Amino acid sequence: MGDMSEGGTTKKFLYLNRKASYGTVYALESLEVVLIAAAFEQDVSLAFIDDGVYQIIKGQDTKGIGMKNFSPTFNALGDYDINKLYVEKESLDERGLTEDDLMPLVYEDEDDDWAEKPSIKIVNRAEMADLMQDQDVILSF
Amino acid sequence: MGDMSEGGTTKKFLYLNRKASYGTVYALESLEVVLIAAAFEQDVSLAFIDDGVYQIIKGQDTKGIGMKNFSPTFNALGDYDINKLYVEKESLDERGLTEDDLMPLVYEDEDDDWAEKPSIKIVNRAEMADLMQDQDVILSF
Amino acid sequence: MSILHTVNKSAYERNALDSCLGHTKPGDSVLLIEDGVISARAGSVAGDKLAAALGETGVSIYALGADMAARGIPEDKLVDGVKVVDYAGFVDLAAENDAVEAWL
Amino acid sequence: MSILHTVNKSAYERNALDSCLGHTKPGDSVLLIEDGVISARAGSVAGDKLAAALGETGVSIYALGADMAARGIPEDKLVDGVKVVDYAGFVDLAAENDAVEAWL
Amino acid sequence: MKFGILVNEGPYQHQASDSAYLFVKAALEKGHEVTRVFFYHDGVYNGTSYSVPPLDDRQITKQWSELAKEYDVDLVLCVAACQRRGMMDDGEAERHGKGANNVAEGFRISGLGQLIETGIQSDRLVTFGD
Amino acid sequence: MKFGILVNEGPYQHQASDSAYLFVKAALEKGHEVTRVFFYHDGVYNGTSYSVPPLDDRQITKQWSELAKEYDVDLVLCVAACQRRGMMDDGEAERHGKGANNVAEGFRISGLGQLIETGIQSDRLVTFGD
Repeated sequence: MGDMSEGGTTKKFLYLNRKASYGTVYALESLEVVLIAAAFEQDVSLAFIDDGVYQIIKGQDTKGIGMKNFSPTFNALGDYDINKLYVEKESLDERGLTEDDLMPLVYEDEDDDWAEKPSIKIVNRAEMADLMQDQDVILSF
Repeated sequence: MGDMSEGGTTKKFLYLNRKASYGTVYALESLEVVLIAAAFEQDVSLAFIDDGVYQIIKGQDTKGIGMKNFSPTFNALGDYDINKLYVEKESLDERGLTEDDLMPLVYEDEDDDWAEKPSIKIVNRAEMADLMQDQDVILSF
Repeated sequence: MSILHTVNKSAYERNALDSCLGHTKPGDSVLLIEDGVISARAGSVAGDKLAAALGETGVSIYALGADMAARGIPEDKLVDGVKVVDYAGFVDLAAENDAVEAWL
Repeated sequence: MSILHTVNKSAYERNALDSCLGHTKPGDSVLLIEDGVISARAGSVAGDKLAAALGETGVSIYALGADMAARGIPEDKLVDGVKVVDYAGFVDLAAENDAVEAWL
Repeated sequence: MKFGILVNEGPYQHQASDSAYLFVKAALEKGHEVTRVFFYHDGVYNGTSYSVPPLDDRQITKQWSELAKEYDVDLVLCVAACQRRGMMDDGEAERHGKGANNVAEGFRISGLGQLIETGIQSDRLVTFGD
Repeated sequence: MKFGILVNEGPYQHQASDSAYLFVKAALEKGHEVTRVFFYHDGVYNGTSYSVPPLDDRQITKQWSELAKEYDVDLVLCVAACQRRGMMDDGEAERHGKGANNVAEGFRISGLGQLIETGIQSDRLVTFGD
């Protein structure tokens, strides 16, 4: 049920993202919770499966639909020590997407002389299922 | 764009029902519009495809979910001269349903000595597509 | 560790059940609620899929009785092996598993 | 008579596009809007389905450019034969066809 | 050409009301007439005067109000949906003993008959939902 | 056992809030603790005091208020969602120069941190949505 750290409980939180941005508000709100959660020093992972992989696709341009393009905010996650973004390979494949179509999200690893490292890990469906088993709290949007 | 009758315009209205009752409000609201529409003396048809076929399934019992069972209201449609309820055979088949699983909805035919006749017509997908072509206004819920 | 997966939409309307079943582990439980129960009717496309999952994946599958009744699905029309629970049973499943994952 | 069919959800998430394509007639138009545009990306499962529909059903298929751009889908990644329209083009399509049918 | 519009979802949660707004705007700018926008189900929330979105977000209710004013578009909220969902004008507030009116400028509450009428009087009815 | 609940949809349009209510009621009746129900996105509409549903329909907001009172359940509406969707208490109304409070008894408006806190402090978090 989580370890104690710095006087509080640390739990493993998984944010499950299955929907594309803009068509519904869930993608934006999921990101808002993740950013707020950073202040609580929990162990945070983000999962992108099904149409959720579209949330972090390159080259989003929302001028024509009158909404704010919030995809640049994903770049800020690394600064909040949120650097475990798991993207499912099967979901990319079905949609004709590859890792190159995704935003190059990175973080600086403080344990490795602040080297810049990728935040996105491509995993297969079985690995994604294993990841889910390893969580204390799963938030679905 | 419709004929003139009794001083007003008569148009062909199709109510497209693709969702089951209770999970969302659309089935109930579609029925509300149909009942209101009766007062406008339009040419009304109802289409039940996909999970919409569940709206008129027999034996609905909503006590356990705290909602009102509105399925008996479908029995009243005949009294409002709404007797063209088209149900798609392929949608029934996929779901393991047959006509016997549906409510026996009827109307009294004033042109045939008020004989009681079935309101439900089972049609195949191609016939349903033809029906759609024949409409002035298609209301989706 | 085991997870209770909840699915509230029909497999005919959405991909939630398919996606859920692709991410379970043996010992997990799947609970169909709301329109999700439509998938559990025997002799149907989704029902056949559920029957196969019961045989292959090592998961237990449940359906919420109150939602079945509302949708006119009697217990004897359920896919073999799917178990019916009430809301108290839903609570028990949530307590017995280590986490609850909603496939919205 | 011809119908403009609108589909606003991805074929990966919902059955709306499949159901829509099963109910078109030659001469009809299908317009993908909102998350519906995701289905129009070339080299994808849904894209292959759309390409087949273009060849077999005699329908025209359109995608709303503003929604494609928001979802990072450039025009050169569209399934061959899918035409891009803006909102004014959407209005024209609604006017040119005899009725508009939303696959919600 | 006369367009009637049906909006089935509230603002912000789904793109439906954004799409409807941009469609209506494009139709009006092309010289078409928009006889009425009928807000049904959660769609009635589009008409709340209590909404205060972040300044960098779209102001959906205000956009509708302004468009209605500029082009004289009739924005109708379904009365039955309003009652379930907590939207009321002065008349409804008085009837139900509530103290307030949360219907924004340019919107009015009326019955489902207005939706049928829109279908009859428009050349095309275009529906936006989830 | 301690349950936390997340409700993502408003009342009446989707079954989510009905299901959540019946789950919470069953959990409480079995002697479990429900630390908090967090209403997010359209879920905040569950807390409107302006709702006047037909008498033969379920009174969703009232059911929540009564359950909260009987079992001392904390019902929290997300503040950012409230701002976009026209839900305000006295504090918010004053801040935005609006004249009213449409938050029903037993509900309070607070931030997203309360959702994270619920996840941390509960043994299980159960989500209801569309």
